[in-house]
Amino acid sequence: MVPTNYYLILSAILFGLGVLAFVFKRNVITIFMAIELMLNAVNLAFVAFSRALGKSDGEVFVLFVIIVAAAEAAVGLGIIILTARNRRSLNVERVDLLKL
Amino acid sequence: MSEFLAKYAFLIVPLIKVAILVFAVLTVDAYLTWLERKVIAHIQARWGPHRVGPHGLLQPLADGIKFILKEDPMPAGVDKIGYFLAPFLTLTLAVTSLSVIPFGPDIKAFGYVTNFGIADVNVSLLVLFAITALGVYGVALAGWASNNKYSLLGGLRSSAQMISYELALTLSVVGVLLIAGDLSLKHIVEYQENGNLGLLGWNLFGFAKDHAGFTQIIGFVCFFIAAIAETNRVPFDLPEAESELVAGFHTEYASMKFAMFFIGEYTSMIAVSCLATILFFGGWLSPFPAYWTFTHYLPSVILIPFGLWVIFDGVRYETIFGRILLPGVGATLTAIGAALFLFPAANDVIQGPFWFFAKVFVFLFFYIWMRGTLPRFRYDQLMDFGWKILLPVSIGNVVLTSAFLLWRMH
Amino acid sequence: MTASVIIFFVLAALAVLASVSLILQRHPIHSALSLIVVMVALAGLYLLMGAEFVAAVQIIVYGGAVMVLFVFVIMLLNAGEEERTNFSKLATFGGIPLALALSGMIAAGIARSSSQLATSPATAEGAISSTRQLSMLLFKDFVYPFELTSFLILIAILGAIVLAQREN
Amino acid sequence: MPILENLWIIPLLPLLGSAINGLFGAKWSKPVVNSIALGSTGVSFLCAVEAVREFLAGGSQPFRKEFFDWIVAGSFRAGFDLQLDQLTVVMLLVVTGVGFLIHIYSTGYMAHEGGYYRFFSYLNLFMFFMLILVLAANYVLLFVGWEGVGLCSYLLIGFYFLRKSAADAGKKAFIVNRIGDFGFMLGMFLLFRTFHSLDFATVFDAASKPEVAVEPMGQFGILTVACLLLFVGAIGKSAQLPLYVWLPDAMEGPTPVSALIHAATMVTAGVYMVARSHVLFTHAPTAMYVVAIVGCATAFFAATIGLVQSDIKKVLAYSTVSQLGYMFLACGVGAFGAGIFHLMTHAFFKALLFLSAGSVIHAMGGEQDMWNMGGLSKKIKATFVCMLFGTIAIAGFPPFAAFFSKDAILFAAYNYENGGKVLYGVGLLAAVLTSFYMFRLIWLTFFGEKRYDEHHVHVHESPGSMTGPLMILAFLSLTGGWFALPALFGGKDYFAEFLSPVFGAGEAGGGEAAQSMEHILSIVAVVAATAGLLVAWQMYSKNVKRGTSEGVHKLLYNKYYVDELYAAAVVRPLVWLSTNVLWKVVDAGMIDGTVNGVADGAAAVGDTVRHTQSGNTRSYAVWVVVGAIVVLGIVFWPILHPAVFGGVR
Repeated sequence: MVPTNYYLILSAILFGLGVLAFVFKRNVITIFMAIELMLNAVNLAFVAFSRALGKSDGEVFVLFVIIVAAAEAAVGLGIIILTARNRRSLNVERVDLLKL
Repeated sequence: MSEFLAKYAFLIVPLIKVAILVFAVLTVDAYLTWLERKVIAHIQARWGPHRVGPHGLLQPLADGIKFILKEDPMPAGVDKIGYFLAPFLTLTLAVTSLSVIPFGPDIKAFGYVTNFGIADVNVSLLVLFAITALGVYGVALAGWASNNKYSLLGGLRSSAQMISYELALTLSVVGVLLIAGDLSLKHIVEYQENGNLGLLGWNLFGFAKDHAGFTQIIGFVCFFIAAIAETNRVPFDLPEAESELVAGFHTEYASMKFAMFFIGEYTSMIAVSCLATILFFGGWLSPFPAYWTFTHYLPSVILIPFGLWVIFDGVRYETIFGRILLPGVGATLTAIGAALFLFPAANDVIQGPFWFFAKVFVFLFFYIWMRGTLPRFRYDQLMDFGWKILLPVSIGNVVLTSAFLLWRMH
Repeated sequence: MTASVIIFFVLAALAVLASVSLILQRHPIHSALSLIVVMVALAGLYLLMGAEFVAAVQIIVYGGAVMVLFVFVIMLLNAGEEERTNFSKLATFGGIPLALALSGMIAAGIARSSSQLATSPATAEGAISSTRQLSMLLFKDFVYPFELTSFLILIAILGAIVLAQREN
Repeated sequence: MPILENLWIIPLLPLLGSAINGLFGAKWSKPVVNSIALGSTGVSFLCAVEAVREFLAGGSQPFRKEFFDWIVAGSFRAGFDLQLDQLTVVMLLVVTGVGFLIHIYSTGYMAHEGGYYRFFSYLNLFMFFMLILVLAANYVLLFVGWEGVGLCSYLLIGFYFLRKSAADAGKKAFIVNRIGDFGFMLGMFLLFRTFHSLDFATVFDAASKPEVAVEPMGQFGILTVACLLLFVGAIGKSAQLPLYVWLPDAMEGPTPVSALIHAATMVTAGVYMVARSHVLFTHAPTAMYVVAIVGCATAFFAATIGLVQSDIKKVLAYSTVSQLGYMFLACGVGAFGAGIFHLMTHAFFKALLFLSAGSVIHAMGGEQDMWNMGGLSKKIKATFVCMLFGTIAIAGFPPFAAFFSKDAILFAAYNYENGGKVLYGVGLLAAVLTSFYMFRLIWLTFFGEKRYDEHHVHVHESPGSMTGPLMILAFLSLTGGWFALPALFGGKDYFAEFLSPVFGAGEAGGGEAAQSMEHILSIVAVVAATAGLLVAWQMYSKNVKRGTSEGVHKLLYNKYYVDELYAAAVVRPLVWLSTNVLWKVVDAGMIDGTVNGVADGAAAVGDTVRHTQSGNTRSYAVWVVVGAIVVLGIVFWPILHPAVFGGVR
């Protein structure tokens, strides 16, 4: 039987990788994926806890997270399409109008 | 030796099953293509394949050899990963989707009890949907990777179409789930068992024995339409619409990779037919009441005359090869029928699978029939139909069913 | 070193490698594919923990819908390889250490958190009935949040439509 | 539905009418607006009548009901309490009745004016507030009505707000009234401090307890001060010396407004208030004395100014002021009944006079200067007759209304112990002047040869909607005083008797001597009125030209330069203070300085901080990570610090 710690550590690693991708990717869509990766890491921790405690609440929250992620994807990708149309680029470093 | 078997049975039995399944599936696919060509040919008043082997029975074999031997050119500027991944993905997922399907009741043999089918997951329906959900990537990737406008358009179209119809597909099943209250296909089938009403117990009609049932005809219609769209078959075969997109997403594929797409498509057809059979048509259950025991001899009653007819037809065949082969086949069939007639135990084992495959065959024939008769949708019509008609109707079915169940509860 | 542990390590390695490749791949499609692999691996882990419903949902929704959407958008925008611009000094030099610090912090927190929970096996006792439990929770205790999420989805759909349609 | 139980209906109806007209009237045609305005007032008049009937049927027991709490703070309670007793009955009928008549009149008079719906909305609003004022059962609610009518008067005086003079007049009325209200509020505070309540019932019961001593003459006890403060309010509202200056200017408003607000109802609010709190006043003879003197002085003073005015409405305005003076004189000498009596009759004939004047102006096409009129009697007979009725009534000839009321007042003044004779004399003199300037008005307007240009103004009789109310009012001002008719022949004064439950009996002095004396005084009064008439006839019956004004005439014509005096004494210093101190130092210096300082500070901070806004999303991402680290650090600190410092668990 696998101890909960393993799962938690794994989720921590995945989360860190997600953060790395979040900081290092230049493509908006990829950055978005990084966010999804972090969400998944959190989900893993949720499930691990809920199974360890023998309560299903954690899994319910995973479901909620997934729903939210879906909604987020819908809206976020819509925004991305708009920016891509207007700025002719997906590189976040080329979309820098928000400054002095 | 035996204890070795006993020790590693959990590993060996599935492996054997997988082997059988893969072989069976490939064969069935192959002969499905033959059947398709024949049927369509007759629909169009042609002969269809009849050169390779008697009645073109060896045509699939020839096709297979051709696929293997043909040169496999790779267009310039393709995305290698995607280009290679796509066909494998398609085929693998298609075949895997069959792994959770129970083709019949559990088998009791040599003191072991094992399920008729590879895996017996208690959420097998969800697993099935999960696998089909991943099926999109094969098409989409193929379209994108092969660096070709037609392919890209085909891929985009098909991914859009598959996402759209997946919703309807899933929702149309919810009615059945509500009634059966279980996600395991096996339990869903067992639930539809109705000793003295036979086929009325099927979810299609919904007079289950001692539970709240409700006719799922609407659900079935939605399910079947959505399923056709999911498998990209006529009249929803826009991704590979020859007239507009050459061959759609697999324009750039040749020989074995193309074969993979081909097999994948037919396999998913089979899978979907199995699903329809299980969910709405009582899976392996006989349509007749249980106490009509004489119906158990139906297999033999079908097989023996058919075999005799094949022999009769074979001996008058033009080619010598045919005159040898066909009688042989006919003799085998007759023998099997006789054996079933003589050994009731074997007959009982065969009952479930017999009905199951019979129903599946009907569906497959329906597929072919439609391909022979129906024209293709226009893209906007397709989308409108999916979102504005199919989805609402299936949701309505859910509401209707749950309302009925509530009423039954009180 | 039982079978489950072996499976765990296989899947974990798969997930980690895939996420690394998500970072290293230059083409968004490849990143997307790697992310899908991560998700499938995670689904396997869920199955390993006996949370089969969550696993199925993970694949259906994430793999079958969300990621398809990503791939679809990437194809639609015909996104090419990303150009490795380095306009942000902060990200270039501060990125790795900060990310490491963050994940290290989380790991340390886990390592220091209460031990008996940490070492107890993460596997359900009633795996078979867990789907039923889940639905009970979802539609009894958490029914209001659940309905709220449906509203959220609705709003998201409207927003997406409004955003994506061209002005005319 | 018993109206008495739901008194709130009576004020509510005009409010509804006002709201509807004000909100939607702009788009509606005049008939619709009319029907709403007249309907609401008319129905409320009927309701009032019904309420009074129930009141009388119910043995005329004072009715009081608390509808809902408005302000409740500790021991203080100011509720929406309405009451109905004899005094209220009189006021209620006068307000609703005359108000309704004037509404009818207005439909004709304002027919060709802009802002039709606005006018009626204001008018209904005024009705609402006036009714609240009259029906209120405590000082606070009364004050609400008090301020409300002030507001409406302001709005209506400035109805032609495009005319600067009108707008200024409105402001003037408002500001001058503030002074009075200031006193009124102080009085209320003092009362609350003394009696811990502002309900009429509570206050008056407490005040009329035997242990509450009557403060002797010349002594300023709490009650005296309170009464004086209240009286200041009354002075402001009822345009007494020295705050009368706003009323003449108020004539800038449309004539129906002058009739309703600045003659019949609102300006009498002061009198009503004093009469309402008569219990307090009777306990403060000093205050009473002041009231009497002020009223008497005003009566005479305003009358003198009225002598020489050339604007027909100005004349009526000053006569209003002087008549109000009479009422206060009555209250001052303790004849509250007589005061209210005169209030009622005055409401009739002064409304009549104003409306007739309005009709004249209407006929002359807006001309208000009497020197440009003349010889109108043949052209507009109905108006002439009505005006004549009003004039005779106000001059105090029997058997017209004012004869009885004014007579009662003068008689009461004559009987007043300290210096009553003087008051009586002055009042009589004022009566002479009154009859003089009124008949002067008649002759200048209706007789002599015409002094206007036929070609520009074509004189025409007003429509029935205007003459109708005139006739009704004329009838009322003829018969309005006959309640007191029996008193002449030793019978009893029904009006005084009707009011006696409120004011207590024992003012209409009985006894043979008093009886004979009253007859004598009445005759004297008639003689005085006749004298005024004769003098006026002497001076103005034959052709006259606009006289050059010098000497006394000039002084009177310029109203004793009171306005100029106020301007020099009050207005200019105020303006100087506001410009040089409040504006230049306080506002520009301190307030703006602070605000701008804050703004500059914020700008400076922003200038330095905005450099973090590189606009590069990845940098922002890094910042997010930093924030996450900090938060986690805080959250994990308890379980983390051994890890940080290498501690052992």
